[in-house]
Amino acid sequence: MILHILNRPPSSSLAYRDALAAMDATDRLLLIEDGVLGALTAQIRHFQAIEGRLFALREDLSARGLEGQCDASVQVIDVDGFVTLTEEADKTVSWF
Amino acid sequence: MILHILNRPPSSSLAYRDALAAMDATDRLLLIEDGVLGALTAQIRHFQAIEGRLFALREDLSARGLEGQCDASVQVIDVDGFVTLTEEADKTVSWF
Amino acid sequence: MRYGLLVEGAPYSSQASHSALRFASALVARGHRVESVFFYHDGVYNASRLAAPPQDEPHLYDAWRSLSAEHGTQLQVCIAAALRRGLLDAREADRHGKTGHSVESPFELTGLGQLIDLGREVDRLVTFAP
Amino acid sequence: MRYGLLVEGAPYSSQASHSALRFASALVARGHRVESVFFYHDGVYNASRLAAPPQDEPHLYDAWRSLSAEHGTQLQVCIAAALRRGLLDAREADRHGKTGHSVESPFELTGLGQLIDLGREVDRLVTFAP
Amino acid sequence: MSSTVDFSGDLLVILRHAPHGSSWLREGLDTALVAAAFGQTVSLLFQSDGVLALTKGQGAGPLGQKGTAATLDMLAMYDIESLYLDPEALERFGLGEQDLLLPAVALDAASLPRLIAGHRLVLTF
Amino acid sequence: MSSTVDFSGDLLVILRHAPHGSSWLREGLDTALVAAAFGQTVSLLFQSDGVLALTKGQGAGPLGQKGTAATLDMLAMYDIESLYLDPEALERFGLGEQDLLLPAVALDAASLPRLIAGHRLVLTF
Repeated sequence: MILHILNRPPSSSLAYRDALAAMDATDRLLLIEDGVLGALTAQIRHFQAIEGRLFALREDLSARGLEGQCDASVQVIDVDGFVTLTEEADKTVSWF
Repeated sequence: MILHILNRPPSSSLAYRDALAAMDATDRLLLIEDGVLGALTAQIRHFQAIEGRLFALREDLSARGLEGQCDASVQVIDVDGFVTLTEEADKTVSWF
Repeated sequence: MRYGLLVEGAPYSSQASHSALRFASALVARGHRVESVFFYHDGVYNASRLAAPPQDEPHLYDAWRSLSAEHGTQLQVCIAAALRRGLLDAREADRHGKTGHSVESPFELTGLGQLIDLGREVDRLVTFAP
Repeated sequence: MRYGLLVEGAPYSSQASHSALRFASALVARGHRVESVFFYHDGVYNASRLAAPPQDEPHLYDAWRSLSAEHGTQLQVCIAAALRRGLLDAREADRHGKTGHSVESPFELTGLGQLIDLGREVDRLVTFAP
Repeated sequence: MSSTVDFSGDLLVILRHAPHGSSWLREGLDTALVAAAFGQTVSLLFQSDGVLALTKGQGAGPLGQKGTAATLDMLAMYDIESLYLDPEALERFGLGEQDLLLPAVALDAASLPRLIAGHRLVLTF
Repeated sequence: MSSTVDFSGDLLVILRHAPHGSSWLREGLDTALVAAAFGQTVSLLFQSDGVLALTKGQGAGPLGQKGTAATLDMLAMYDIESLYLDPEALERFGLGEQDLLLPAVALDAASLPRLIAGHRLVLTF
């Protein structure tokens, strides 16, 4: 399993498209920084191909006041969860 | 007439969408830097709403080897033409 | 006409500085006056006197200085954006207890108010962003 | 595990430095070792000893130094990316005829080869981009 | 948007970036505040990801990064009262007026070019 | 893409940015060259706007900016011979193989994740 990390939102950048194309059926995607905008229910359609394997960093959601708008299908994790994801992954790939 | 300046390509950034939304029927759009990728025939559909008012900077096309791929509907100008566009415009607005 | 430029991209990282310099020389060649270049956001990094680019690449710092020397263009650097990024003139270095400085004349640290004044004074203000 | 971080965003301009620092402290809290942070692209601006951020904002330069002092993390700065951007240690300043320098220990100017070595040595290399 | 609204002013600052991820939003707001302090009439347009600057419940970042929500409170003090937003951007994030810290006028498609035309200087952040 | 192709290596550098507009492409290529000089087996993937790094006819910028086309010539000297590209990105710009300076293997959708899985380290630029 590879952990992909995306810090750009699909509302303004198409970087998510390249990240998704690079993922296989077991890889995971973590949304951080402005990337968490993609975790909102109104944006989640961009990530439907990887449902169940999409994560978002809680502190980046909450700094933006968006924790309540985060889609239920997204696994919201804190920074320790971020560490765990990197432990469990063979490697990480960052998209920006 | 207002001159809008865009330096991001529609192939990776959605900034062009905001620029187009800001333009009225007489405004012009100049593509510079990586923005000139939008002037290619294969990309020109993103700008069909402003046909005849779309410009691209020649030296940015040619540094990228793309002058031959530029769509015929785009007015290719050199840097003096850029100056002229700013003279003719009431003001400029940059999108990135 | 009187022009002002707003440069927001770091040198070498983005093409913004190159584009602004190129546009500035076309302006003066056409008889326009470039009153000032205002550096904001990562554009403030253009003001570092310590830049040492490879010899086969454009020396952007020197190019800004030439523009200023030959055409009287002011080179104004937003002080708030500059300080947090490590761009300090001798006075600010002293004020912040740092030995050494990274900004000197013809670049000058100045407030955002100068950008507002510039926008009011010139006929055209053109932004070059990263 | 042994981790390396690659930081490519300028401090304050993007969140990359904040995210990397935050992740680094979570790593060490969990007992991992952060061998090195490699600064590339605009990340090299993190190494400026002259940074003077407002007092009510995180002092990123000091935070990097603390990471290094407390956990032995190396702070490696790509020399090619640094020189053109005005990040010089005393030796490079001398070599380029500049008075004053902007980089000093624990930050060290080093070649890209160190990034390759880091990638080879550590169990995980995580990139924080702007 | 009624055509009787006055879209004129000295400076229009267009905010297109979200809080926290970059310094664009902060630098745009600072520009607006300084312009107002210099006696300019300033309007703000929240466009694209910039509409998120207006959401309730924003806080500091994990290292204590301040964010920009507090700066919004200062707009009224500086007499910056012409706040506009792109309703499409708001809808893109599933947000409505009830989610916003401050009221901003939703611009229809025809009004945005008029807003830009009505200001002497337009800066995008 | 035949499944017999060997997708393994030490380092995969993914190039996603166009020449001239930013330093990303140059910095990615420099990383690849240095890794190769250090004895690593290096593969390159040209993705998104990065496919434009491969187009013929590139030149210097108006201030004499070098661009990256000359660096491509050095790849073979450094034994970097595993070049891949995203065919969708190429098509997006209306480009074909005949427009390219160097041959690169067009990856199908299933092969891209395999390419990434096959390299110990993956860096994106």
